Amino acid sequence: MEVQAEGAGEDKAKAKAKKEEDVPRKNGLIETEYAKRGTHLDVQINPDQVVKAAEILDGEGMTLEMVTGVDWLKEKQFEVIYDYSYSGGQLFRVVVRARVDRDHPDIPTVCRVYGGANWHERETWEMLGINFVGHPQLEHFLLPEDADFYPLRKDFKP
Amino acid sequence: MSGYFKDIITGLKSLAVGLQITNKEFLTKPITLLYPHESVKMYPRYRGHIELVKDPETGRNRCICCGMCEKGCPSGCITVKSEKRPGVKGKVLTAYILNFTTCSLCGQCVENCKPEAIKFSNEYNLASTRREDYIFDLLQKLHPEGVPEPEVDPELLKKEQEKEEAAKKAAAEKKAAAAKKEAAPKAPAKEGGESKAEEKS
Amino acid sequence: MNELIRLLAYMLGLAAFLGLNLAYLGWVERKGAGHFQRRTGPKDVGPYGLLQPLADGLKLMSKQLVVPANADRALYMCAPILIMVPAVLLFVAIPFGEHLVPREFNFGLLMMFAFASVGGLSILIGGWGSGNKYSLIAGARAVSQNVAYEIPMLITAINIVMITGSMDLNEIVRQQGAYIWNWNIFRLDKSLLMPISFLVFFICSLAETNRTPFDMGECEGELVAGYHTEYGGMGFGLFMMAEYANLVIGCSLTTILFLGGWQSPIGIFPGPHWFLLKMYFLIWCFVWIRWTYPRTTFWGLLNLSWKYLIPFSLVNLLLTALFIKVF
Amino acid sequence: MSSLAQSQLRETFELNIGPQHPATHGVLRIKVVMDGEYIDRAEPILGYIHRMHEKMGENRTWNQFWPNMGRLDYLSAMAYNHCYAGLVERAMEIVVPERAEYIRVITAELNRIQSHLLGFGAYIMDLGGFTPLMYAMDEREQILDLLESVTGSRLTYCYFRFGGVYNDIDDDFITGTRAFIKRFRPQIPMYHKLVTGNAILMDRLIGVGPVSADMCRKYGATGPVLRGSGVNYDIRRNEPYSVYPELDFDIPVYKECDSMARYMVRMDEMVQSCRIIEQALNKLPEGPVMAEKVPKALKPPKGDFHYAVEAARGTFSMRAVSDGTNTAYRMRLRSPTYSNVSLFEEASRGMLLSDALAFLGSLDPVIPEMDR
Repeated sequence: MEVQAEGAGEDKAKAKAKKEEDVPRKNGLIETEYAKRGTHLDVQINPDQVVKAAEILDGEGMTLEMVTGVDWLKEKQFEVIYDYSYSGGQLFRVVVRARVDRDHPDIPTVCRVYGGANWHERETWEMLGINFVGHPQLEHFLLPEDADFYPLRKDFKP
Repeated sequence: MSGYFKDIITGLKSLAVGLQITNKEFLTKPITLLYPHESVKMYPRYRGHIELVKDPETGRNRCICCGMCEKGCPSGCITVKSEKRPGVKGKVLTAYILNFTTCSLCGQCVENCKPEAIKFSNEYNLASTRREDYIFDLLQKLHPEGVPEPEVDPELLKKEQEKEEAAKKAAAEKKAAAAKKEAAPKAPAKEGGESKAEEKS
Repeated sequence: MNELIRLLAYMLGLAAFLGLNLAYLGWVERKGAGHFQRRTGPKDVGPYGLLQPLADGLKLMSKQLVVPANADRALYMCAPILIMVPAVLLFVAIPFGEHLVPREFNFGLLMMFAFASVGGLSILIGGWGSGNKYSLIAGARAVSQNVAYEIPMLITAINIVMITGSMDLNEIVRQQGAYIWNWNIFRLDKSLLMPISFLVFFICSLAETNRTPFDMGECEGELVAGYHTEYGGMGFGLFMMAEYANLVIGCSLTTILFLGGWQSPIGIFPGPHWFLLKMYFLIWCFVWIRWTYPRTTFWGLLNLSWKYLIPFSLVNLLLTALFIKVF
Repeated sequence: MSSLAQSQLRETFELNIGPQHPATHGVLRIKVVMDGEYIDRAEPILGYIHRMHEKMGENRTWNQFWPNMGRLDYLSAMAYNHCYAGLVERAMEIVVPERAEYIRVITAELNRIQSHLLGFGAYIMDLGGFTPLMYAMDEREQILDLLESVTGSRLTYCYFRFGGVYNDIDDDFITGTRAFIKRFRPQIPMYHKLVTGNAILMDRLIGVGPVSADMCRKYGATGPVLRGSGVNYDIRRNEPYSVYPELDFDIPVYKECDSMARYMVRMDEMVQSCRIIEQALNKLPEGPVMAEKVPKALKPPKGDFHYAVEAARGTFSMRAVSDGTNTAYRMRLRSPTYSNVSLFEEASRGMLLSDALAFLGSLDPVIPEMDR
């Protein structure tokens, strides 16, 4: 699990201090307090490392629980959050985050690794317009077929 | 081959057991509650649509028209209309409109209500083919025979009247003063305008 | 001339009997289903809901007949009629009592099987003519089911023919004695497997009448309503009535072949009342079974036929032949 | 035979199962390409009851989002209430009184039994047996009455609050619950006799719809689907929340991976839920049911929070991204059947139509929860 942890050396206090600020946090790995956040490990990576991260976590026997997209309008970015959990025994939850540019929201798909990501990514694409490159079926899913809007974007006006 | 016969025997046995059970149920009394002929006992906590509470002392509602229910409602189905009446403390509720078509019976309004002026009713027998039938005025529902007039406190009324008169007086004075003030600069301006117009023509 | 009047009287009587049965078997089924399920069943229309069939009939008849756009109009319209024809016709050959037979045929049994096959065909026609994929699947299923179950049913019937040496239904009843041990179901002197033979025949008649657990043609969990998905109003009503008519015929045939028809179990008062009693008991068993079991799959159904019913009926046939030859 | 001739022989047709179909329990639509009675490809199509709960979470205040929790999975609304309460309490660091937690567990477990009962009945009805549904409904009615007497509603509960529950339970509820459990216990062996042991049902369920543990993992399937595949994973045990660690119960696990295993997990879970309720009733402490200091206008700190509970159909988890205001910046709901049904496409390939519907029923989908 060390591969993607480029900024693993970053100590906890520093990371916490960073979080308090409004700037998007740097790539790296933070151990979060489970009782407060509900997760054990919080990993920020580049979009192109997403598949690699998924492969590593798959090798560890973890499950992809959900994929969340967040629209950070102020920072002109989309954040894609992957929630992984371990169903084999001892509880362990990992959050993998990647930020993409809001104007070119391209991020590789993890469908090839986790079949279950298919629907989650499709939904995220539909709601936020994040383009999952290589996804087999980016078609409308929950919304009607002729929907040409992204309802979960912060600048969406019904 | 023995497995073949064993399958048949266990299978037939399981089928017979099933028949036995349904037969037993057939012979017991049905549990149906014949609804239109009998009615269901409602629990006191049952959440029907909300209704205003009648204060047993005054016989009126307890609403203070603060609008907390309106603000807390997730679906915005409550409209509180109120007005100020002479001689009455606080605001007077004139209409409490509940749009029951969008109400989700969550109880936020009841919880938010400080004077406990609203509660859940026990009414469940609501059926209609018209949408308008579900837009209730709870005030009318509370007083179907006519909304009683709010109690007028004579002292307060007197005070208010005095206050009003004083305010009137003050306003009249102010007006007069303003008129005086206005009249003074206005006249020349008007004249000036006219003169300008004249000049232009 | 006398013969003509007799036939006319019988026709009238049969029509009344049939109408009453078709209407009230629905009531029996619903009432039974209700009580099996801790409910009461129909209750409000008339005393004990006895006028419910009338209300149902009125409702069905007052409905508009809608032909779906994709349907083959001619086939769609004729299927419900076609399914009723053999169902009604077959009553002619049934001996209700020793002398209460509308028409005695020498080949009554053969006629029964011949006309019963038409029912399967009309289900296929209805399924095909509806222009609905669910109906089509259901029609195909129903036909293969009918074919698969006719084999063990016929083989079992041949047993009886071998024992009695006749295809006349009245003659078959007459040869079964006046006591319960003389009925075909317990005639172990003719073949040891007779009770099992009865079971095979009973299961086959369940399948032939498209009843749960073998209602592949209807299959409401998978195929919506099977072959009558697209039918409404009286088209559906006819299918419904045909189901009950087939039920009556299937149970009558089982009664005649195995339970001694109009013979009395205790040797006294033989007559139509015994016949009706036995028949209605079997019908009740059908209702009981329907509201107890889940449905089999199509494969389970064919498995049952080919793996269990056909071997058993064949063994039974051989055994009967042996018994007749030896004793 | 040349491949061309083969492809000509192999005639497929499309069949739409749903959105109105008796077997789909609502408005799920499955587009099936059939090859005779065999399924070539089955693609679930969702969205017929999509209501955009996630956007509502962004528009409504934290308190106003409560009623939405009852309308996702209308069969186990209590667990959803529990998750939302837990999420905001985690964010706001509210400590819930113990009595409230016990009441939460009791009501949530009653709700779980209710959900499994309906799941059981509806499943058997899919398979053509009508009567067990009515028996299950009878039992379920008792639970609904019990829950109605405390929560005021029968289905879409909005009972939990941040820091506790809406109102306290009374003695009537406690005695009623005990009486119900006493009455319900002997019913389960009856169900097993009537339904589980039935030769026809066994023929339909055993070996049908195999879902391996690895497939569950890849698709994120949880709940009875995962436990029916031999994985001992239950949020109540693996990620304990509320007062579950203080209660003694077993997690039923079956290794057969087929529809029968999933069905049996649900049946056994009802027994375990009875055990939990009995223990919780015995341990029920006195005290308040609402935390003292809960601010009216909730403003959780910045950051994102995650909370997961075991709903009747699997892991329900929520992720809320808060920006410190009185509404969530992003509310993400992870519904269990969404993931459970997503494996249907892969698992149903080559199945018979009737087997596929038996398999779909064993996943026990609730459509409003999938579509959100």
